[in-house]
Parts: sequence; structure tokens; C-alpha cells
Amino acid sequence: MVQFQVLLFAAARDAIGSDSIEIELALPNSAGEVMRVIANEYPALATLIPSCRLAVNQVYVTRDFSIADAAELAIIPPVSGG
Amino acid sequence: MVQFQVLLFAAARDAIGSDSIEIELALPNSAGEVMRVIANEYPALATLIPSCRLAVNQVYVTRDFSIADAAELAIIPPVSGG
Amino acid sequence: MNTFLPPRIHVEISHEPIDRTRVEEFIDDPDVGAHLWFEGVTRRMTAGQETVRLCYEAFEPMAKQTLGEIAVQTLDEFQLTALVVVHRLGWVPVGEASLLVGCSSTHRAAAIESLAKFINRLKTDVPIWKKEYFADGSSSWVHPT
Amino acid sequence: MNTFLPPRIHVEISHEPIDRTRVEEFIDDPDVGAHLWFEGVTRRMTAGQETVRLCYEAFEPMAKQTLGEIAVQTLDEFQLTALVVVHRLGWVPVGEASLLVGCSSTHRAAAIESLAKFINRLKTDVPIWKKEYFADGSSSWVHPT
Repeated sequence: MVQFQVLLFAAARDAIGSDSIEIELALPNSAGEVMRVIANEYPALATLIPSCRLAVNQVYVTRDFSIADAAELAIIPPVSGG
Repeated sequence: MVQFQVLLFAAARDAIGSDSIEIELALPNSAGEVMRVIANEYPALATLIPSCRLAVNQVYVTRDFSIADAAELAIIPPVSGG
Repeated sequence: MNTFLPPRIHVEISHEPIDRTRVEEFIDDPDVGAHLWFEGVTRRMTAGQETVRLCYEAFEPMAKQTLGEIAVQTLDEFQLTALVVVHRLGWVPVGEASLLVGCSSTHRAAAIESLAKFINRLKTDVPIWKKEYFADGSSSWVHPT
Repeated sequence: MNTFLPPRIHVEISHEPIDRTRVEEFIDDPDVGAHLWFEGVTRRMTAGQETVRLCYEAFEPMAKQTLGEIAVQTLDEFQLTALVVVHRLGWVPVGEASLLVGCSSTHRAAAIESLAKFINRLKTDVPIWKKEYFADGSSSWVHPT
């Protein structure tokens, strides 16, 4: 099991009250599984997670993306720049 | 027969060397006929006239527009503002 | 003779360089989220020929009237909150603006689309002509393509 | 980490008010005829509620990276000669700009179309969020519609 820090922003950060959370994952693992683990371990994020994207090392990944090494993870809620 | 002043601009003015010409017309008469008279009486304009529009009192008219009274006429070559 | 122009439309034909800061107030509005500006500038190279300057002339009263009409039409069609247009006449050196159009709207997409349409209408119907003077000493009236 | 940005692209994330005059030089070019500017401004009224101010936050390094990528993509796709984008973060009061995009092109239609597409991409993919603070004391994260 490898420990990951997951960055939180905007509504996700407000829901948890912190700008990051920690999760443990067996590797390799898919981005979709990461999202499922986060929703399970942090119920305050469960309703938000389905509308969020995951960024791995600051790049959006799809749910079948395989995470094989330590990486910077970030939960990206629906963006509203402009 | 009524005498009309016809304003000229851009390439039309350069072709004649003056910013207006005079023509005589029986009234009522169509805009298309006005253009034909101008091309006949001012051969220097003949090649340009087919690409020009006629403005009557500063409004574009189609060739079947009927001119019944004295009016300000203007030959409008293809425009290139902007 | 002039069409009645609603207060949020400003139409200007100018023989001086265009000063955008002077007309920005017509677009500023705290209730409107999208502000858009277009500047048409005399460019140096056209089809391999070097332009030194352009000279614009207009049938001025009709040009101003027509600009006002297409401004009203575009404002109505796209529900803009304001539209400003300034067209310069006379000599316009390379790098200087001959045309400034500004508009504002609560809807960004409408503002952008309206700008394209307004400029197309201007280039089709407003009696303004430009003559191009080239570095080799030649000159010619520009014909729309 | 950053994508290589060609010299005609300028991407900026700023915690200060946006000063357009400071970035105009990136767009000025005597060989380019069409200059276009978009400003997105905090508006007072949204769906009947009075906004007092917005607060923007970003995942800054990823936001800058993503802005650079869509700038390069848009510049290439529309053959622009320059593209400038400045996004402001933090508090933005009503009437002040949160976003400035400028572009230039020899082709007006391409410049206008590129601006619409660039802003759409920005609103879809750049990790920036805004929270709206209303006159009645309430606040909420804005969700795209």
C-alpha cells in the first residue's frame, strides 16, 4: 500500500475543511478506483465526486487511467473560471 | 426632363475627375434606367457601373425602384470600409 | 434624416486617430459581464506588397446613417446592452486603427457573434472606400474579395 | 513542467487588478490587421440576485499549464499571430475584470472565432473556480451551466 496526498479545491475543500486528504492505495490502480476509495473514506465528498475529474501530476486522466507510481493527485470539481 | 446631380466616390470619381456629374431624366424613371443613362453618357464609367449600387437620398435602391421626383443620386462603387 | 439612436449606441466618423480610452465609457457597465473590442489596423504586408498607408473616404452623411442602422439592427438582434463604432477617414499609416468596434452583453457568445455580423454588415453596406498606397509608389482602390 | 510557449503567447495568472495597457504590446504588430480583446467583468445582477463580489481560486500551476496548452492549440488552429490571456484570482468586485483575452490575426473572422473557442476551452478545462458573494450575505460556488 502506498500513501497518496490528494489536493482539494473549491467545493471539495469546503466540504472537508482542509485543502488535502490522504488515502492508501495498492499499486497499480485505476483512477476510477481512486475516486471510489475517496468517496468511501470521505463521505462528505461522496455526492460531489461523480461530477469531479481526477488530475494526476496536474494532467486530467480518465477513469481507466492506471496509476503505477507515487504521484500528485488532485480532485477537480466542475470549473468556473472566466 | 429633369436635371439631376449624381454624386461620385472613390474609383468612380477618379474615372471622371470630378465628384459629381449631371444627367437629364424623364420622370418617373427606374433606377436601372438611370444607371444605363449614366453609362451611356459617361463612357469612362461604363465598366464600373455594373458593380455599383445607386443611392437615392442616401438609401440604396434596387434597379426597379421608381424615381418620381427630384432627389439626390449617388453612385456607390463596391465599398471597402473597415 | 438620422435614425433615432438609443442611448447605448455611439456612432462616430472621425478624421483623427482613434482613441479607445475616450469611448470606453460607452461600454463600461457594472450590470454587463462581457465586453468585446475589435480594432482593424492598417497592415504592412498584403499579398507580398508593402503598404505605406491607406486613405479612407466616405459618403459621410450616408455612412453615418448606415452605421447607425446596422448598429441598431445588431443591438436588437443580439440583445446587446451597448455598441460603439468609430471609423476613421483620411490617411491611416501602417499600425494605426481605421476601425474600432466595442460591444457589451450579458452573454459572451452573443457578443462575439454580434461583432462578426456587425463588421460583415459594415463591410457590405457602409459607403466607405479605402485606397492603398504601396512602397513602390503605386496605389489602388481596394475591392472587396 | 511547463509546455514551451512560442514568443507570441503570453499567459498570466494575477492576484492584482488586470491592466490591459500593460499587455497591449503583445498584440500590437504592424503586420497584423485584426486585433480583438475580450474582458469578462463581475456583473452586479445574476438571476435576480445582487452580487457584491466574486472570489476566484485556482490550482495555480495546473491552471497556468492548461491555459498555455489551450493558447498554443488555439493559436495553431486559427493561425493567430498572437494570443494573450490574463486571469485574475482572489476578490474581484463588481465592475472589475476577472479575465482578459487578446488576440491578433491577419484574418478577422479567424480571430473572432478563435476567441469564442478559446474562452469555451478555458471555461471547460482550466482549474479555476469562482465563489459568488451576494448582497443578502449568502455565498455559493458557481457551477457551470
